[in-house]
Amino acid sequence: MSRWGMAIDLDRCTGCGSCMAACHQENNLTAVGPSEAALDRVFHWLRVLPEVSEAHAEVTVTYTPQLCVQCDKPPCVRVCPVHATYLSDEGIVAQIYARCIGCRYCMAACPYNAKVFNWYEPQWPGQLQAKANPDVSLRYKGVVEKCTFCHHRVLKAREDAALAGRGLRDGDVSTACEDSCPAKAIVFGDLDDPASRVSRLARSPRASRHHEDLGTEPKVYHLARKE
Amino acid sequence: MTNRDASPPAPPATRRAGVALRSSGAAAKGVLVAAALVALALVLGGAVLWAARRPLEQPIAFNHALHVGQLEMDCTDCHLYAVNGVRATIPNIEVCADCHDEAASESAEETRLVEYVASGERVPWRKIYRVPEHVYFSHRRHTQLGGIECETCHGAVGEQVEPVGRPLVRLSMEHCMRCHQDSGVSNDCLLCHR
Amino acid sequence: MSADKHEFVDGDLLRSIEQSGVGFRVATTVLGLTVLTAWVLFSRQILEGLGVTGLNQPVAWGFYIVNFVFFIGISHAGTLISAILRLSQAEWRRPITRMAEVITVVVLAIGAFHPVLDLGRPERALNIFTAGRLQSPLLWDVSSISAYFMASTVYLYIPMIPDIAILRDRGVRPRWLYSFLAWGWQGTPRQQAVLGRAVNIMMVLVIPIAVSVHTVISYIFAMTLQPGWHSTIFGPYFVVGAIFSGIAALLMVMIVLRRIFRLERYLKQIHFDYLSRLLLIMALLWFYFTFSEYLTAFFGHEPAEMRVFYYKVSGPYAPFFWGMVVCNFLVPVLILAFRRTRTIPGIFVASLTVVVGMWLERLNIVVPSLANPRSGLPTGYYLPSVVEWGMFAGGIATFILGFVLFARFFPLISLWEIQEGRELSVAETAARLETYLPDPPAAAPAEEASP
Amino acid sequence: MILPRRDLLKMLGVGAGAVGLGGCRQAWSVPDRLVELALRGPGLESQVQTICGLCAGGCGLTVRLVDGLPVGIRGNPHHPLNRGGLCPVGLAGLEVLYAPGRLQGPLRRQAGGEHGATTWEEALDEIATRLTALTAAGQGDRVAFLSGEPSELFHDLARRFLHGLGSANLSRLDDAGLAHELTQGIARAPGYDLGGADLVVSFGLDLYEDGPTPIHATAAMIGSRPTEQLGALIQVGTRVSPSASKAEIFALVRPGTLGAFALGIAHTLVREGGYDRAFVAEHTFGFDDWTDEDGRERLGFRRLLLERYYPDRVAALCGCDPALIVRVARRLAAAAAPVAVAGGDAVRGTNATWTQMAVQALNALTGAFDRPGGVVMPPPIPLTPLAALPAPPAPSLFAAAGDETAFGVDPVEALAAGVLDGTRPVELLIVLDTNPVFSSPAGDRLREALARIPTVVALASFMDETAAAAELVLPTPTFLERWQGATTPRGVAFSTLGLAPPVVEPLTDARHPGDVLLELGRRLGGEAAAALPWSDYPAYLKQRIEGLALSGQGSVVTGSFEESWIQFLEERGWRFLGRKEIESFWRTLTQESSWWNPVRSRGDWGRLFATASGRYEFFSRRLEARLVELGAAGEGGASAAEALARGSARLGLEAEGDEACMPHHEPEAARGEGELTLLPFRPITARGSLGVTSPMVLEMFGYTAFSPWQTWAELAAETAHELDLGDGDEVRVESDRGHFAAVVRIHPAAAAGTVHVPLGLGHEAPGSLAAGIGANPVGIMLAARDPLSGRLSRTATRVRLALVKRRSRGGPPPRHGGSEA
Repeated sequence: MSRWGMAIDLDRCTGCGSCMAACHQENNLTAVGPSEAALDRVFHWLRVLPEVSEAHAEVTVTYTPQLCVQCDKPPCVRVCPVHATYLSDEGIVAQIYARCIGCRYCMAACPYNAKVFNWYEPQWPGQLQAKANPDVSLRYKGVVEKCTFCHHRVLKAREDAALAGRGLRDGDVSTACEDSCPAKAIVFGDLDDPASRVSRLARSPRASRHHEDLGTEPKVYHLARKE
Repeated sequence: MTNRDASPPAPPATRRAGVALRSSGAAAKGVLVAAALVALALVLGGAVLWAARRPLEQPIAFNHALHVGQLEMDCTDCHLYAVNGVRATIPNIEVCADCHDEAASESAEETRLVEYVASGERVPWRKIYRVPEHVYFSHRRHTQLGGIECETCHGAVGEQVEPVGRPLVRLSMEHCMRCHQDSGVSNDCLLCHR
Repeated sequence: MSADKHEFVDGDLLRSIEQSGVGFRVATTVLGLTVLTAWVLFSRQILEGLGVTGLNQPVAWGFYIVNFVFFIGISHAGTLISAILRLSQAEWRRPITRMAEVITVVVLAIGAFHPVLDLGRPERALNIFTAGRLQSPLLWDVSSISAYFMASTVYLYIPMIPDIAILRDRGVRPRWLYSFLAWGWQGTPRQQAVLGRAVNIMMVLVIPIAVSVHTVISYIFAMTLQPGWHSTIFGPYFVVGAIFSGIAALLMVMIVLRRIFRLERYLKQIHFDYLSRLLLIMALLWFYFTFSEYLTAFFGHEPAEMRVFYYKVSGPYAPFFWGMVVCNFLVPVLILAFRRTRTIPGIFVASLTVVVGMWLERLNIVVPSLANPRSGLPTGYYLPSVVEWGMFAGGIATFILGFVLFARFFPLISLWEIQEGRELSVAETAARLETYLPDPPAAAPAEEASP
Repeated sequence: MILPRRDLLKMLGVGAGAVGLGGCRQAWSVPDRLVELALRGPGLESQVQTICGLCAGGCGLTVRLVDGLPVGIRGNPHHPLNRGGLCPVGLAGLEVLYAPGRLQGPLRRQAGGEHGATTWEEALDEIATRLTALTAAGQGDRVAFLSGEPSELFHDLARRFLHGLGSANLSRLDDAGLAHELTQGIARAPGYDLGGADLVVSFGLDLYEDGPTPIHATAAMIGSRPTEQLGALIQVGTRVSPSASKAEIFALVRPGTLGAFALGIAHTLVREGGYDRAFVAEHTFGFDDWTDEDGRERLGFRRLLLERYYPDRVAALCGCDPALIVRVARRLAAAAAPVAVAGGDAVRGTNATWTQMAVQALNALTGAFDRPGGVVMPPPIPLTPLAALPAPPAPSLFAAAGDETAFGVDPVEALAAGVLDGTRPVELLIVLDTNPVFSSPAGDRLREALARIPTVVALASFMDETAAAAELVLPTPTFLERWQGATTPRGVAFSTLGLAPPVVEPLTDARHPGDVLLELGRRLGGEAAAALPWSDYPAYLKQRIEGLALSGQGSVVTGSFEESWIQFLEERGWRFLGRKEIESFWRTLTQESSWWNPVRSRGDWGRLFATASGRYEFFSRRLEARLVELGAAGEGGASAAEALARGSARLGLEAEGDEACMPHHEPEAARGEGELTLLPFRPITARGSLGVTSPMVLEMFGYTAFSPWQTWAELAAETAHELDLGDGDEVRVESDRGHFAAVVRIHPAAAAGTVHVPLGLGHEAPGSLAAGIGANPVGIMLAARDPLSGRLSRTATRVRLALVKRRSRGGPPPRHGGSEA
């Protein structure tokens, strides 16, 4: 059994937004349009956020890709009234759209704001639906959705590995954001495998997790030079 | 609107029985109307459900029993990707043409098939077995890796003389989960839900 | 008990039932249309999605949850107060318990429906029962609210049986309704004994349930890690707030109904005096809780916590925050602390501001915490849409409509309890008072010595 | 997979029309066969390699197909340019393919001025008839072609097409490399070996978002290196872009002073001896004072630097700390393989050429030429050469003519002016995949000119502003539907060739522009037909590739990047025995889609420095000659020195004498009234012209500023304070020419006195999602040009801000949480 995790090297990240776009395309996210965007209803499972810090009279801006950190102790799962969000065997905080009643309690409880809600029926202008990734379901109005760590890719990779008569190896599974990152800042893999790239990075002294103090035990590590 | 009786009210004790009788009649009427409405709803709902379960009609009356039984073909001879692919695929003219580039029998159905093949038009087969949109189902995982026979989920399609118009086995989540449980496979939601 | 006597004494209480007039028709039409509009808006929301509200990505909860907490809070007026008064055998309770209980039942039904309004997929609401997760505070809420609704409905209904029997016996229409609801009440001593016991059991039962309801509602917020929500005093804070707003609502209802139905004979100055003192106490208590809540947040000075704090105290929510303080504390305390202003109009004003203030308090709790996410997202904003306002109006209209309909079919003041009070209480209270009073000095040791 | 969802959506979509994107719903118009496949196909997956055609970057793509319909795009991990990375616009490729509002078929302007449907036959007939008439009348030079297609392969074809007609009027609307021409004598911009550099000093170029190949830059400097050896970046600029925020040192300077900053660095290098003496001595000209052919003492670059560009003066010019200049210079001197690059603001101003010369001078001082991690010339692609065609008699419309500029003209301005003045009438104009009406500050005049040109043919995928002004609008396939032949992008240190067949058949009635030209040639017959003997565009490509196959140079990109490199090295051993057989080479190449050649023969100075002296010229003799020519015009007999001074004056230069021929600080001209300088920038979401037809790209357009679907105006906190503006306020940005609306975003580290506005939005032409979204800052820019290259400046306009609406409670939220407190 694997325990999926991710390491994002902020010293590499240029904030180019490729991960955002790749996630959007891979996971069949839809655009909400200008009027909805003005109402703050933009959909991103992964977003690149600027972070401004003013230290020693010098202003620095860093860009951090933020996605669901797939907590080992997820606050969202704790509050879900219907088992629509739960922690899977492999440590992925999943959202089961077919069961979700849309109460948005998980959104209110998530300190990472990792979940988004379908305020309306998702729109596919023109023929855009033709490009939908057939591995990922299309959501509908009234349910909460979130990053799945590209779980569909895990399933496929595991099948491929099994057909080749072996287990999963480090690097067999990659997420869409990882694939598209030109800076190779994102590494996805099995945290339970001490030799995997991601667990090596997670042990790096540069590694930290967002809001570690909240005890949510995230599985997304951000690496940055400590100053 | 209630009209108060013009006469001063009689002592309650004397009126009690009569009032009770009349009012119970009124109550009964209400119950009757409600029951009628419920019955109507049930009938309508039933009709809708029945209509939804009507078998699908296939463009050609394909005889599975003939192919599988008499001709001793395997499912995968036509459903090419049932073992190696994620989707089993319903064979179409490219596959059919291997044998039916010209009619081998007098059958009217075969003639129609040959027409399709000749014209290059695809046969508009109706898909019978489908999992909901939010489910990831991989054939190769179940057939090749899991060693499950086609009949387990599809029923004895190979014995059907008539075209299959409705699923022989009802594929429900419970069906999947029971099998997973029996064979010791995880029932983790993410294994199927996508 | 004999029914004839009521004819003379409290016949005026039945006037609204037996002779409903134009007022009733106009009121039901106007209110009905408002409620209908709300339903139309709701169906639009169902068809189009929750996008018709003003909710958005960080502020995922808004008016529906605010109003949910608010209405459920108001519901504490009734059953809880009535139960406490009954339990403490406060004799002045008799004309007000019924009204209090009706508030509870009506408002609770409205409040309990609000989470359904808030659902993205209301048709799946039953998943809560088929696939419920007991660990979720939302499910605790569902259980305690439904228990509370059951208990308060029963608690409203049981003491109403003798009154319904009176209506039945007077032949008021629709007769089937009264004869059905009267449940064969004849007023036999055995029936009276059973009724008495049932009321006693219910009132003891209702108090913990009522307390649990608002505690659990506060848990919805307090169980998350959100700044401004994650607080240990939220349970009692919410309960105090609920009783506070409940009393205010009860006072308003009493004053309004007194005016409309000419109940001056029943609702006397003393009732308002006592209840308004209670309101004053609750205002002080509320302030104490609020002060503790914000002081601890301020002293802890945790950045995320402070962001929410400043958002309320000096940021975009300052008008609402300070409005809340004025409405919940300054105005009621200033009005109610002085006898000169503690008049019925004064009390009405104080109650009204408290109800508004408590609504603002709910708004202050729900929105600012969500609008200031920890994650580095920009500060959110929330502007309720027409649909949400419409549903709010619909909720209030449903409340009034509930009262109008109740008043149309049932007596607003418990006839038999008044009667019972007249017949028995004077003597009984005198006897009871005897037991409270300190014994004369000589007798005291003897009393203690003789168990 | 698709039908049930669609039905579901239809069923559930009751009343959803009011939602955001309402109004852009369209009928399903993917060809029936494809729909049929998508609905009932076996669901078979495949992957093909191709090249991204949304900008000139030429990234490799892997497209995932289900039953032949594209459902996914990712970067090709084997491609040497992007190595698996891909920018947001590239990732939106499928949204561009399936975008609503694509042109469905040829359109022709009707009597009423509206466009109505026509057929390819009629349209081509009409063009052919006009062209025949023109050539018959000997007016072939009245045909002009504006091309946005970056490929050299296509460019060669287009040139032959025009030459066949007797016209030389072909322009590609990309930046000129004039600075390289003046100092190195080369017409083509050299490559920068970012992968080998240990320090990149970037002047104005947002390396990771803008420039010709941002994804390649990211991959080369970060993606392909271990974390300990990431390429360091020093950014000198006017805006803290995401790229700039990655910089080790960020120097914030006043707009238009980037060249001065470079010279300040050069001064410190020279004074402290931190420059490469050997290189300067061996390969440069004009560093020390020198004596010319007439025996005159001339000013050397060293003296110029030491006398005029001491840090205090430069710091005063740039508005920065003198210590910063020294710090950057010392960091540069300490680096083993540094390289300096210029772009963005630095190359958009009226002093762009000198700024580029100043930056290039840093490369000369550090000896960055022809060394790993420096400035190199990528090897040429050995394509089959085409038989020469006689050049037409009339010079190109896009070549410098008058005396206003020293060397070049702005193509759009030249076209517009020529038509409007009647000096160079154009009878037929072809505009391909470019939208100058929108993107050029002279767009207004061009629109006017287009109205006067009898036949304007726009080849475009979407109805854009230029197409809207055209008489004939012919749809082009998007990059996934067409044959592509992409040649080495500008600034890349190795050569690449991307060659890919269409991934899907065109979803609309579109034709490849190459095929259109070939078809026109056939219809014209005669010389034109002889110039274009190919049956179709792939046949042309195949013939050009033959030379590549026979050369045995380079390698087709297969396997992993590293494997490919090893394979390449192995192949070098038997290059003469290598793939000589065109068929198999063609097959492999079209399958793998990419070829590359990373081998650089070092020491080939002639390719780097093609000047008369064969050296890098700090003092540009060519510029001197032209200035003298300008100065001497009409006044023969003046001395060379006088002529030089007069020439400089004529161009309005501040520099006098020899300084004018060397990199120096020439103040940026400001145009119009206003308290702020309008500076456009190109966020990564605005790459290419088609990106904004994708809903996703628009949705994440301003993701760094929380401004989706919106044009924002970036202000420094102090500037905003002075103007009494707050974050989220709606303002009107006004110049003397026009105005547009934007939302204020306060950037904590922006330069005071400037307003930065993103390019890319503000389309007016209906027909795509981009219409009516945001504003186009180019539209209010005032004309000012670089006196050397003639290009229109985009940084010279002064603007005023007027408050339109305060951010209300319900308005857009402030950007940073605590700011409310």
